[in-house]
Amino acid sequence: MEVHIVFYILSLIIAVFSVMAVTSGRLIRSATYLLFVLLATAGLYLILGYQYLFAVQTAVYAGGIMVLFIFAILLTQRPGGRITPESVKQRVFAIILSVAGAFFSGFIIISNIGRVSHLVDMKEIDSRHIGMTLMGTGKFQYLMPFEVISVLLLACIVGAIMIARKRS
Amino acid sequence: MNFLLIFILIPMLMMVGLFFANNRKQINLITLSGSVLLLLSAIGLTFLYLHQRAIGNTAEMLFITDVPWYPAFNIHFLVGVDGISVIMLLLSSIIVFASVLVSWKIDTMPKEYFIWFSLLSAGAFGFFISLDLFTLFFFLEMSLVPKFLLIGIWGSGKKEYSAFKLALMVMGGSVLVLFGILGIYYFSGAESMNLLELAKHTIPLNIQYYLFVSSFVGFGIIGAMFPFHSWVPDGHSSAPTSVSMFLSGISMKLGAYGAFRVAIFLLPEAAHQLAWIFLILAAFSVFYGAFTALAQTDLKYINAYASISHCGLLFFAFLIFNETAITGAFLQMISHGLITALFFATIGMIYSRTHTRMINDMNGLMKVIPFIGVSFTIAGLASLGLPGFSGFIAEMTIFVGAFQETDLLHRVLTLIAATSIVITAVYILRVVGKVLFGTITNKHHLEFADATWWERVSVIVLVIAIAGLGSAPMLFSNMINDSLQPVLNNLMR
Amino acid sequence: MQYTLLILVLPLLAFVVLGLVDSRWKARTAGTIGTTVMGIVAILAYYTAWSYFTTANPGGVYQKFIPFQMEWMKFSDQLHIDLGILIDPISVMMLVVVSTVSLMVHIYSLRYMEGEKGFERYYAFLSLFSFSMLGLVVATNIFQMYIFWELVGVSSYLLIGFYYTKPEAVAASKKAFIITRFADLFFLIGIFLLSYYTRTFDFDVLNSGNATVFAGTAGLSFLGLSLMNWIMALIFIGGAGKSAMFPMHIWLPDAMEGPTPVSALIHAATMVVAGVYLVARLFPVYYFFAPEVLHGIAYIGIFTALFSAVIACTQTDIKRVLAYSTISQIGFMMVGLGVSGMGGHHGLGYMASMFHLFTHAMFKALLFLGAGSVIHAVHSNEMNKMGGLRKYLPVTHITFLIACLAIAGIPPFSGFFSKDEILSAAFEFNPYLGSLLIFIAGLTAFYMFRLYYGIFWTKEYKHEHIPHESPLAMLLPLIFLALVTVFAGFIPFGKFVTNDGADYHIHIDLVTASVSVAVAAVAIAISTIMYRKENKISDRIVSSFSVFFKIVVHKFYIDELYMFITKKIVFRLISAPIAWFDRTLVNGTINSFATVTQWTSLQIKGIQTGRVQQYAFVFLLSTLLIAALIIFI
Amino acid sequence: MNYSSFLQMQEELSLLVVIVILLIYDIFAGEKSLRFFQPVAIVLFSIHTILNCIPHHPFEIAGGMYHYVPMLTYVKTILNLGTLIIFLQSQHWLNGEESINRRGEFYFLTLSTLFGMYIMLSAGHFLLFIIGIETASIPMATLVAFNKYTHKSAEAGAKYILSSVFASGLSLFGISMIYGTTGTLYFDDLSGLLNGTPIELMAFVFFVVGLFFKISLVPFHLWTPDVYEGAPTNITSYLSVVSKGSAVFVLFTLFIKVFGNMIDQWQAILYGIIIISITLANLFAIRQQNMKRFLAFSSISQAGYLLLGVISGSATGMSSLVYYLLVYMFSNLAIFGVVSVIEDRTGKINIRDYNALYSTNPKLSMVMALALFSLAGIPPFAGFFSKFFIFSAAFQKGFYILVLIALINTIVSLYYYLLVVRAMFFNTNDHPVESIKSDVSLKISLIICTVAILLIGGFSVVYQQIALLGFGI
Amino acid sequence: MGEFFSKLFSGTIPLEAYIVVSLIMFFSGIYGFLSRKSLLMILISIELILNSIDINFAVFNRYLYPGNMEGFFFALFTIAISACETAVAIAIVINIYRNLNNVEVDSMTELREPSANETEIKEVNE
Repeated sequence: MEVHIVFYILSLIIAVFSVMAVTSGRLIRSATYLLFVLLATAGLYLILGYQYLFAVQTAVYAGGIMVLFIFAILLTQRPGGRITPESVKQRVFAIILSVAGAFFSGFIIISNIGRVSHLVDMKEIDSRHIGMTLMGTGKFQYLMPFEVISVLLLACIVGAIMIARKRS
Repeated sequence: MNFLLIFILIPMLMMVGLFFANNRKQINLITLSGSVLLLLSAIGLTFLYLHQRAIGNTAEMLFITDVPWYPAFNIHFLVGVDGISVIMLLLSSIIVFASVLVSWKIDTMPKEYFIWFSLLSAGAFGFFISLDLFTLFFFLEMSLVPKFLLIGIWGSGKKEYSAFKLALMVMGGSVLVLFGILGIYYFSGAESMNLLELAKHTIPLNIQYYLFVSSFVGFGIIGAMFPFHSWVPDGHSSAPTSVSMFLSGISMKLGAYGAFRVAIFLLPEAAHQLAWIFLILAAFSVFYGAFTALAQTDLKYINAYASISHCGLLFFAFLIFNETAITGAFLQMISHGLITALFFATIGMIYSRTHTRMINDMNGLMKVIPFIGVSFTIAGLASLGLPGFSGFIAEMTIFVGAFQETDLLHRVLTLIAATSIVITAVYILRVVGKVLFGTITNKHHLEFADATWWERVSVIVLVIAIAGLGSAPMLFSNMINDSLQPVLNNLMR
Repeated sequence: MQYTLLILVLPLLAFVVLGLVDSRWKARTAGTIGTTVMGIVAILAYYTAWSYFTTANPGGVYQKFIPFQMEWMKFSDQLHIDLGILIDPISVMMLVVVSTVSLMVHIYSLRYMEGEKGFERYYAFLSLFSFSMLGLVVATNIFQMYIFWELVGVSSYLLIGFYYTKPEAVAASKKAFIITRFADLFFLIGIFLLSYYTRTFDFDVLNSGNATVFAGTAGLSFLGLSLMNWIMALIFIGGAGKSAMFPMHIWLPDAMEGPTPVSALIHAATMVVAGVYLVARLFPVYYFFAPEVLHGIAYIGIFTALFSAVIACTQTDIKRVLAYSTISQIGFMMVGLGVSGMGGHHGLGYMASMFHLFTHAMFKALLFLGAGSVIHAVHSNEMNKMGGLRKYLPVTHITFLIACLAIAGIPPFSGFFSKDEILSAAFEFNPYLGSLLIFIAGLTAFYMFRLYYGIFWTKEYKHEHIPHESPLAMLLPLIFLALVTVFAGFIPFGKFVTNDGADYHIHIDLVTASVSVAVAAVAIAISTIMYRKENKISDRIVSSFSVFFKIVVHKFYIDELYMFITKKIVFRLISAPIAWFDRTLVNGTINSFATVTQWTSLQIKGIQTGRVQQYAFVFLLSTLLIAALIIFI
Repeated sequence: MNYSSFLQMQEELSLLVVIVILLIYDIFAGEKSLRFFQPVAIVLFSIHTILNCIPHHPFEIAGGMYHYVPMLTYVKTILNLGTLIIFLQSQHWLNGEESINRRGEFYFLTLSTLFGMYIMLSAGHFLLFIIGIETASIPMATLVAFNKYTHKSAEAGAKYILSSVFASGLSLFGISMIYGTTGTLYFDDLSGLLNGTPIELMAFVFFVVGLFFKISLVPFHLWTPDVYEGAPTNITSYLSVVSKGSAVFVLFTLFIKVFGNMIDQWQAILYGIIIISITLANLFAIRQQNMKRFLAFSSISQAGYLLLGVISGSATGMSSLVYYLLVYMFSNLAIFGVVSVIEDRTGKINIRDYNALYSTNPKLSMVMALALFSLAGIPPFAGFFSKFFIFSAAFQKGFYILVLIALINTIVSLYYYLLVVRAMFFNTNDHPVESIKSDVSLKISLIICTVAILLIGGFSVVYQQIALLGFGI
Repeated sequence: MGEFFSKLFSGTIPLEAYIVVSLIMFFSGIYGFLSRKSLLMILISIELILNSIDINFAVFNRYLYPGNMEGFFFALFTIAISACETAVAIAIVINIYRNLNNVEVDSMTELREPSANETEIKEVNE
């Protein structure tokens, strides 16, 4: 019962702020709405019982990425400056396509998802299990991606620095 | 080491040699010796072939080399010759020799010119000895680039347009041919791309239709059959002399030869069923080319349309499907190849002196350049089918064959095609009369020098070949005839 | 009789040698070689004739010999072209005619053509012509005949166009070649059809009269005429083209642009009678299987004879007059063949035609050579530049007169005998036809004497330098031919040449003969009155028939009609539109592929706006579309 | 926890070693020794290439997350060769004033993307696959923006990263749906579970457009010309050859391995995509004036031809595809080599600037012409063979009309390739490109390409080696 | 009515609800991507897109396939990937800002198909 209420509140937050994030006229507001959406998403993970994901979501997204955004906004925007509004035509086309896309995928998914689902109660996933899964080399264990993504991260850091570095 | 490979190796070696040549003398030496060697090899091959036949070798193809090339697609490097290929090789080597001599003094980038020319000839030689669909197509396509460059760089007039047109249309032809080839290979169910092997398999008739149309039209484009001929006038007229000679002497024959070796030989049932369409086109082509030639004023255009007319006759003969007509078709191939080469050679010689090809700008040239004039006249007379020259033999054989078919369609078409005999005379004599006879009105024309030694040699070789075929046709017709039997058997199955 | 092969080989060799040396030898050497070779050929021909006619009729019927035959080209097992030599009465007769006239012309030309540029070339062409003509007459099969037929055509082309710097000569040579070629097309089609149904080219088989040979054509007809009639008519068209029968006669007068000895050889004595020879050669086939065509030949012959005789009366160029007279005389020969039957007395027409061919060759060659001599003297062809030449050119005058008398049919000159046989044959066939023929014979006498008087009598033309008689080398042939003309009539021709090979005794039909001689005499008399002295009679007559005369002078506007057909119809209405069609439609279609591609390329460039959101839009839209398509379809 | 099993991934490990050595070298070496940085990099990478060109036995590790099949060695070798040639070609550019202090990053980023492609190729799990594909594309954006002070390069980088992220967003959405219906992301398990229900089809389409984006097929190609034009030329060639090649191969393996049950559907999709890709790209290519845009459209159309091998879905198709990739790589890199050297030395990039190139730079234009002919599929150059095989492969499986359309399109493609040839050989120019003296490494790269173009076709051993492995999935 | 509400507030929260939420987020992101003018706004939209996918994975894992943790880890790694993307994208945006002095997406149109008057189209047929 409480779960339901929480879920609905979170859903509402996500839905409303998602839309607001992409319609707001000010960048900083958009970023703030995005933050709300991300945090609400983290809340959903909590409902699902994925505390670890909740933590990561909050830390990486709401913490790391948002900071990046704020920096970028501050770097590129004059304070309080509004961005040029998009043309009506472009908006209309974008709305038509995204609504059509949403209905299309929603229809396909909802009508075909097939399996009736019951949330099986599950004991909290402990960090040990998560750690074992992350560090294992067997099936359903993820050491390999973990190692590989390190290359990605390193490459992105190097690349980002190279691009963002000022002319020496 | 198979004897036939010489025909591909010599041009290749010529290319390599030319690549390292660094002065005019070396270039000429390499090309001349190469082309002489080719000519000698072709003559040698003819004798070897006759010898093999004389000692009773009745194999369909002789001197076969069969090297698996791409086993996954059953592609073999498979070469071999029958009488038809032998004479086509002979023809090609004669024309190559003559062309090399004609372009003896070419002044811009001679090295590149001959490199591309060698590649061009390698393609033709390779085509005529190939027995594998893939190698056949390989060599067919190989000549595309050299043609484009030779016309585009060394040509005259609206050369770029012509080069593009030629390249694209010939590519169009090749594309259809390739489609046909793929179809033949996959639908026959044969585990081979060997022509002889494929001939033993029967493809369902409804599929044959598509494949036949595709491959025949494809080869028809290359062989300049109406209405796919429009690259010919532009291409030939813009090309430098020796390339014009090669184009109409050999390249157009690739189309006809291919149509015979691939479309008709491998798809006999469809060929029978659909022959009438192409027969009409071919007969019309004969008539049409001749009449169009009548209205032209540019020497090369005249000869180009004449070629269309004569090559139309060739396709016409193939589609009659009897031994005599097909023999005639091959005779016409050689004959037309030689005659048109002679024509283009002399036109080139005239052009190099007058710098115009418009017949209205010239007259009375016989007086100042009698050798070239006589050669031109000989080409003309041979072209209009004077007995003693090759054209006569070829046309007569075709028509005798054509008259063997009694139904109305054949009769009417044969009569239409036969009118070209007269029209040919009209346009040839018109040109000869305008260009060579009469009195010279242009003062500059009085200073022309007659043919140089290389021009003379080139012309004489061609004339000897034309007259030789014209006076001793049996030698060649027997060689063709010997080799036709398998095809006819296949055709009549 | 293997040596007969030499008759062909020697001129060919001469041609090749003379053609190759071009102008590196002295003119005289070339002429001597040509003439010597021709002399040898003539001797061989006479020897052949002598030995053939003396030995080859053991049973009273002449046998055929084929001393030489080789397969030259094989079309199929049954159809092959052989090159061979057929010796039978008419071929032997022709050998004699051709070699004699050719030899005379060779000798004559030594001086006549002296100093011309291209003398060697001239002799080379003469040799080529002799070779081709001899090959034609000895042909063993119809295809061999066609081959040489074409070769004589081309040598005629080359010789007419000998003075290639003269536009008229070039035009004339072209015209001659194209018209004969046009006719040859029908000939060729005839040959193809004939050979298809009979499975042979051989004269021997064709002429055997064996109906089984033609069994293939039985019951086949087209437009109401039997197939054999069609075939033989087509073949005849070929002959008509060469022999300048109406309406394909127009090339012959123009052909007079060639050197005069050439006209004598080709366009009077030998090549132009090839058509007659062709019909004679295939006579049994015509007679047995295409009698309608044979009759048609007679009618065409007589029409042509009349038609050209009328024109001949009005021409002023002496060579043209002779040319029309030639056409007319060939018409006579055609009539002879056309009315002939088979064997014995029925075969009279055939025999007469051949006889006339023989005599005509001699006296017409004589006339031309004489005319050449005159032209040599006055350097003009026009009659009004001549007159009163008899004192300057006595030998020419006498020989020319002899020839005129011969052609006019005055006994005892050879023309009388041969023409008379034709007349009687025609009378037997159809009296009206015969009467008309006599009238034409009268016309012939009239215009020939008009010519004769115009050249040698009438008012003297003021020449810049005094004309002088031709050198001996030119006179010898004249004298020789005059002698032949005088005496040839007494040859018992029927003994040698008949269509069944059997002996036929010629007898003069007195009624016909007297009537024709009378007509001729009257005609000569009229001519004498009108043209011997300069007077106004002819002008008056001309002015009273001015319209008709104008039409005739313009040769009934046939040339103009041809010009109209070729220039207006073939060039403007067929050729030019086709060329236009080619450049615009066919070429345009091909180019339009390129244009359409370019155009499309230009039209669609809007897709690539450079705006990344639009890219994403297309991206997503395509994704959804593909998904929808794949799911719902 | 059998960590030593990871040692089997010798290709990736050896590449990592190269990357790490170079990184350390770049960071810690002094100014003097850095002069040898580029030669060292090339030598190290060549050693890596040579060490890893022999196929060995197939294996899988990490519970099937990483697959190795012998065919992968060939594909990776092709990618290695391509990268090596690009390294050789980029020497002069990298030594330029602007880029010399960033060359370490250039090598590091290029090799990282290459590493990403390795992972993508070997992946047996969608997670690894996605990480691989992202590793191949995110650093790529920084490479595209490498000439960061030029407007075009910066703009191209932005366009690339935006499009790429958008595409990967859709792709991930698709994967999430696949997961939703099957419950697994292992390729081996998936193949039996996907049967083409609507949701799976939708997931499939969303997923696969991400790959189409990387291969730049119409209509997912719109970024291609812009990015190709803006990126540094050597990066453009890297994009068009290495990045595209790996994606096509992966597409094929995924289609067969994972979506094998949906063959009818994906063949239908490919059918349409191939036709519009080839046709539209050809239509665009004929009007291009900028050489790099031109090559972009040419490579889109070539991608269409590559998919002919994919659509056949057969072993022949696979070997033809790999062979085509090889030939395409050599031909394209030869062209890009010439284009890059000319752009680098003279700044000229328009086709019009190539007028009369032959008169001043005969060797360069000759190489370029040969490569263009090879791309157009003219014998005796290798492109002819690869085209023939790929057409055969598609024809064999019954795509007759498709093959015919593709064949007809080769005429158009011949036309625009000949346009360049015309510019170089026929046209005249008042200010032709001056005679260029190319550096040794460029020469080597062009010689390698030319020799390959001339010989790969005639000597069938190359194809036979590839075909020997058959499907190789 | 009450029944409906009680259904809404009892039992397990239906899977579809999560899907709907995630779809809304996803397509808002799409809308933002397609329509916003600022590059940073577009990046924000991308974050929405990626985030919605994380939800999908987590929900599917939890509801349908709780046996192992495929979705969980996928979401985890996706977060990492999106962090990378954002980092690089922001670097590039800053670079754009340096070059163009703004971050408007519409100013990025130097690279595009040249218009007809910029290129001269040479017809094949002269």
